[in-house]
Amino acid sequence: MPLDPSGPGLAGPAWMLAVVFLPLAGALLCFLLPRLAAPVGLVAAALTAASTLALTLAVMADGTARTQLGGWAAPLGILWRADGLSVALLAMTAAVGVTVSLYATAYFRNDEHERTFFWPLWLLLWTALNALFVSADLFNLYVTLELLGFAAASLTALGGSAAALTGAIRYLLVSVLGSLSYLLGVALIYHGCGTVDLALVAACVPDAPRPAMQVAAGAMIAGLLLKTALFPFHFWLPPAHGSAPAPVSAVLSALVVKASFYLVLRLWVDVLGGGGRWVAELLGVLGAAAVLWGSVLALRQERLKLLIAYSTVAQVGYLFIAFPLAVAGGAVAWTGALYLALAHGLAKAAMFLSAGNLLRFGGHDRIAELDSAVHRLPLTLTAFALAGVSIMGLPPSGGFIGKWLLLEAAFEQERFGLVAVILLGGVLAAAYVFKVVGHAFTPAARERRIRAVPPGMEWSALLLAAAAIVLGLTLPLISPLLQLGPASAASAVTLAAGGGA
Amino acid sequence: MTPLFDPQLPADALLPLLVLASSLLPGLVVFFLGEARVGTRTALNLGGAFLKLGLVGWMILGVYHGQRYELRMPLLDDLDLVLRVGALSLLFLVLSAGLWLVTTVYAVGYLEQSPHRSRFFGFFSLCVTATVGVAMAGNLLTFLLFFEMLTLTTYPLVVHRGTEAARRAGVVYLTHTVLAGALLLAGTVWLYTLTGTLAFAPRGFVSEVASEHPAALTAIFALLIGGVGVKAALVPLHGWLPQAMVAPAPVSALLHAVAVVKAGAFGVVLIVYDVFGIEQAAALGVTGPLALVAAVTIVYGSLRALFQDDLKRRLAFSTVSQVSYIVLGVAIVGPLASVGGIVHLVHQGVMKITLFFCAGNLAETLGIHKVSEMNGVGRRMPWTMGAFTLAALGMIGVPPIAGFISKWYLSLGALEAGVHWPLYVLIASSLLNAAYFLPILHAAWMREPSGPWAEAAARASAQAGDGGGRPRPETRWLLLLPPLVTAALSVLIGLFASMPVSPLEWSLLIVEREFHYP
Amino acid sequence: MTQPVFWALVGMALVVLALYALIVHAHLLRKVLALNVMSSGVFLVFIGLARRTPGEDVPMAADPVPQAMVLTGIVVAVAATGLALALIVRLRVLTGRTTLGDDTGD
Amino acid sequence: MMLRPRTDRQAGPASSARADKGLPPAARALLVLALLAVFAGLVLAVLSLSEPAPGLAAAVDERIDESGVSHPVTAVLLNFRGYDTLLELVVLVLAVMGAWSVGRARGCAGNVPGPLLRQLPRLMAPLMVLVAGYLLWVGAHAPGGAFQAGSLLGGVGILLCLSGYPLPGWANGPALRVSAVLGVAVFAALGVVAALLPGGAPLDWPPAQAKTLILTIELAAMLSIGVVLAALFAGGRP
Repeated sequence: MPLDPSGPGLAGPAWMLAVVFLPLAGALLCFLLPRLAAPVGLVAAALTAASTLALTLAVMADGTARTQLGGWAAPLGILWRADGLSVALLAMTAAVGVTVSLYATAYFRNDEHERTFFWPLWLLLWTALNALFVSADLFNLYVTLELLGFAAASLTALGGSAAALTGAIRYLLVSVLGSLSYLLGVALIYHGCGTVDLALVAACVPDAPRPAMQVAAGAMIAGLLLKTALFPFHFWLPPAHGSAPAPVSAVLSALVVKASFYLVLRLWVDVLGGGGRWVAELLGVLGAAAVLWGSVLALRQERLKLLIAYSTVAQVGYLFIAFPLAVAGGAVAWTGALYLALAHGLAKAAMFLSAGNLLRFGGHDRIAELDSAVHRLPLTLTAFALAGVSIMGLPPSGGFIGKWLLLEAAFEQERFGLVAVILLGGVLAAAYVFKVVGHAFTPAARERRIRAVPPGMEWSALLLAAAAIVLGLTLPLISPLLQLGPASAASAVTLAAGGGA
Repeated sequence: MTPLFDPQLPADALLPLLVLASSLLPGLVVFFLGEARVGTRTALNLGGAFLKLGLVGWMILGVYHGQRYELRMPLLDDLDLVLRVGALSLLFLVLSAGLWLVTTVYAVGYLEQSPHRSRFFGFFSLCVTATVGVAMAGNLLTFLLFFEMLTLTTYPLVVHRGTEAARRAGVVYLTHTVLAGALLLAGTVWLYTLTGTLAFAPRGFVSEVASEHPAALTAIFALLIGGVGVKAALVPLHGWLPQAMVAPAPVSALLHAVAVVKAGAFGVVLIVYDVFGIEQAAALGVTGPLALVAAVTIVYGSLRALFQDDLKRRLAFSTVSQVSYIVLGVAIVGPLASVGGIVHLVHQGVMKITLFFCAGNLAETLGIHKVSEMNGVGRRMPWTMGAFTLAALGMIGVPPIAGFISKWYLSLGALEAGVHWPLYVLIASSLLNAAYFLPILHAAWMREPSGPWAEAAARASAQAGDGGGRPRPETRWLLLLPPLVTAALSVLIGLFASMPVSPLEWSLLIVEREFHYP
Repeated sequence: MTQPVFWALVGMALVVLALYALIVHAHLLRKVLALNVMSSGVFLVFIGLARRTPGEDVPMAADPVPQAMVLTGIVVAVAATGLALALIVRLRVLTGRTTLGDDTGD
Repeated sequence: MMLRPRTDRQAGPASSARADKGLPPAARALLVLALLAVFAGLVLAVLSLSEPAPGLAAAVDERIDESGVSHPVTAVLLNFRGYDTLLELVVLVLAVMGAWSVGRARGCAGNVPGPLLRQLPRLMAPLMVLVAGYLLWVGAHAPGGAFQAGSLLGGVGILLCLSGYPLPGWANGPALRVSAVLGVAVFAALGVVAALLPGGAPLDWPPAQAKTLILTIELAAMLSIGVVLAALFAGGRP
């Protein structure tokens, strides 16, 4: 990664401190004051989102922000670095985070136990995400990954049902396994390079012992793929995301999965200088398989939350289709994948929140019996449908822009197989979205005993869905943030065989 | 004239946006209105429709004086969303804005008392918004955007009734249109990677790369036509259209005459003229197959129409056939044929909407859905059937009704281009048209009613406030007026085809401006 | 084979053995133990290699940075174990099961 | 390398008896082969590492005088890479929150100790607390520090629990929560204050005050770690 020579302003580092320490402080306060958890948490969420906005503006104005933690320079100390990529994901996290927080105040209003534990755990999850996005240190990233995994697993279990616990345990085991695989890679890199700073490692990798670097890269990326739930490592995701409370599912699908994808991307582009050609091809094949397999399974689900969860499996696949395209010279594919990641974050959160509304209203999420609920909750249905537009990749949504850019790269390289997968994924997405939306237009067969849904829950879902659509109109505004270093075909490291530790 | 119209006004760039907003905003507001707020809803709908028509009229004036309206918004790095109003856009704009107004009036009458009206009118307005967006698209990306929006906003209208048949029709409709959308997207992106631009231009924008990538361009042409061909109901992509007949009559009118099918046909026109350029398309050898598809569609649609007893299904297959006149006109390479095709955009719309209004009136007033139930209905509903007769005769091509003009120019165009077979197709199609319309007219006017107009008549009299044997309109005024207006229109635009702003003259203007005379 | 490399190889062997156990065993306690063994293996690699001959002459027996990192790693592993056991105990209370159930996807 | 075949053979039969019945022998054989391939790759990676080893020992040595402590590991943990340690304390608090969120602790009052356990705490607990204090203090210049000390404190908690020693009521209330987060709170607060000083950075201890600050943090961290470990042993919220 070429270092930005322009002197960073003072604003950036200050706001980086804020985005990591504000949610942390909020989490501790929520834990200490369980009765005030909701108001304290909401304030912390609002402040965190505001500082993220400030950091975003600072980075857009002054370029990459850097901080030396403890005042120690790189090989000895830990660095924070917020560049365009970090800021884009931080901003998406903040947008989803603050909306989910609003939603959660209403969602957990009547459940004291869940409320008192949701807030500290969720704010720690947010802390972990922000810390991960600004960290420029391989080992520190490991700690943030673990923090993230524990917070996510605890939140998954929050509902307390056997299904939730099983999902949480499986998730925790997978998460720890992935982190250990990553840590093994870090150990090898440290002993090959004598540093864990991203920029210094990037400079050292070309001259370091190749087998060690290859195995390290393979172990790190394999561990992260496990956490990103790339096919065939997706088995843990649907049960976990499907059984968690709605705001938690939203956060897990929208943000947590993206964090490990971000790290794969960061390593691939900034540290390893672009991986080997055929490793990228392998990732592309897995991505394509994920798109098709995830979509087909989503279509076959009978429960709404599982449908949405499998949709995540499919959408994660899209992100990896970018790898073969980008390695072959289409840097536009990175922008496309990032755009898809951001749009998916917003849209998928909106979908899970909508599902939460329907579940709250009708007491179940069996798709075949959703008719009475969708009739009574038009705003929720609108949110789901708008989010669906982005997931399908129809214009002018964020999902459309991402798919367009991927398609552009695929056509330029005449990769018609990938073109077909990208398009087919969209068609299948339309099929599973309309499987749900279609219920809005059937006459409601039976009246059920129903619970009112607070307007805040409906509006926050709609807000996120609208954001996913509006994202489609903002590419000129944010594309400077998404310019990743051109992944040159001449790679510094060719990853080792398989990498499937 | 000039003081009225100052081309320097910055507001002119906003006019396309206002045209969109005039249906978008009422549509969004209507969603939030309670079912019972009939007055507010109707005022919003009609206000928006009149406003749109006024704005379009204003732009006719401007375009006639050479003004071009353009609005740009960056969407991708070097690709903008462009709304632009030229002569061709205006033709489609006038059609959709005008017919939207009529259809809104009709729908207000048709849907009295029925449930989910706010939802219906909301999507109705969004649907028209998408259509005018398609009309004003300045590049293929913008076209794609509004074309997909049209898909999404018409789906709720197709399944509006919520019955099992409606649900199935919705599935068929979506399957067709979503797959078509994927093709269109693929073709668009592929084209962009070759040319680096998507801006519509007279005589197209592919000529520079045509020699390098003939095969790719042919494939792109197929993808794009496949994408729009579903909405244009080209055989074999037409399967959704007869199914969609389960929707309420105003929706059918909208699908067939104003929005969906028209957008598809308009898309074909754009792709041939403004993307590829007619000469480039001919040089690639893609117009021949397109003409063939159109011819097959024309004959096939007519043949199928012949055997439908369900009135709306017969009309639907008639649409399949008639819309391909437009495609045929475009695909026969030559200016006169193009005039015939383009003017048929308007002519077919006006005539077909009349037919659907009438069919809706029969169903709504007398419960008639089948051709075999129409014996003697002309005496019971003379005005409705009068309008129906005019439109049907126009479809067959009887002068001086609008349909005759289209067929005349198509035939002339074929002769001008030196090909004869389209002539035979037209003749065959006209005979078939006669074969499936004339029996209806005969039954309606000449036959005795099979029985009393039982149950539906009672309902009509109850709604008329118990007229007690006194003469009363054959059905509600809101249902009767729209077909009368459109029927009169289809005669007038045929009679006065050579007047300054008639559709024909306007098409000639378009062809002069956009068609390259050698 | 030098001593540091030997310990690193032992660590790698532990990692692979633990991976085997993690996949093969259904009982959750065994899975947690497997993960603990695996983390010990990773730590052994990390810390074992820290005793290799440094390039410069320094007065320390071993590079302190990996030691600190492993110390952090140990605490994280303890936390993971504690959390996992709490979840498993709760699952057992609820269902009587100590496996992930019918699916053998893990 | 020498160890591999033997350990594999040991693990195989021993585990197969109780292993998941779902995995057929063929799949298991395939798995073993795949893992052997992975192991071969890992061995290759280790063997490829060259000597002299790159590392940060020299860098630590160079700056240790500014760190406030003389023991290099402690210097790394609480100064050079103090941020890692802060996050690690957060991880511990998080584990407690997670454990508490799923259920209640069994409670220690029900434990009926045997004769040995009844006597052991009286003897051991004060000694362990004393040793913990010593370890904390000695960590500045020799092996030791907050974690080792905290673990001992945690051990005290476990011992007391096992022996059924009744904890006072206040220890289960807010005081427990406060002491669990104390380490993080003190560490983070000082770290933010350090950033607010002119020319400061987050967690940047001025060399003159470094020793005091580190000791303060370690004290709080030791308490938190002890409490957290004991709470994790209890397995749920009180």
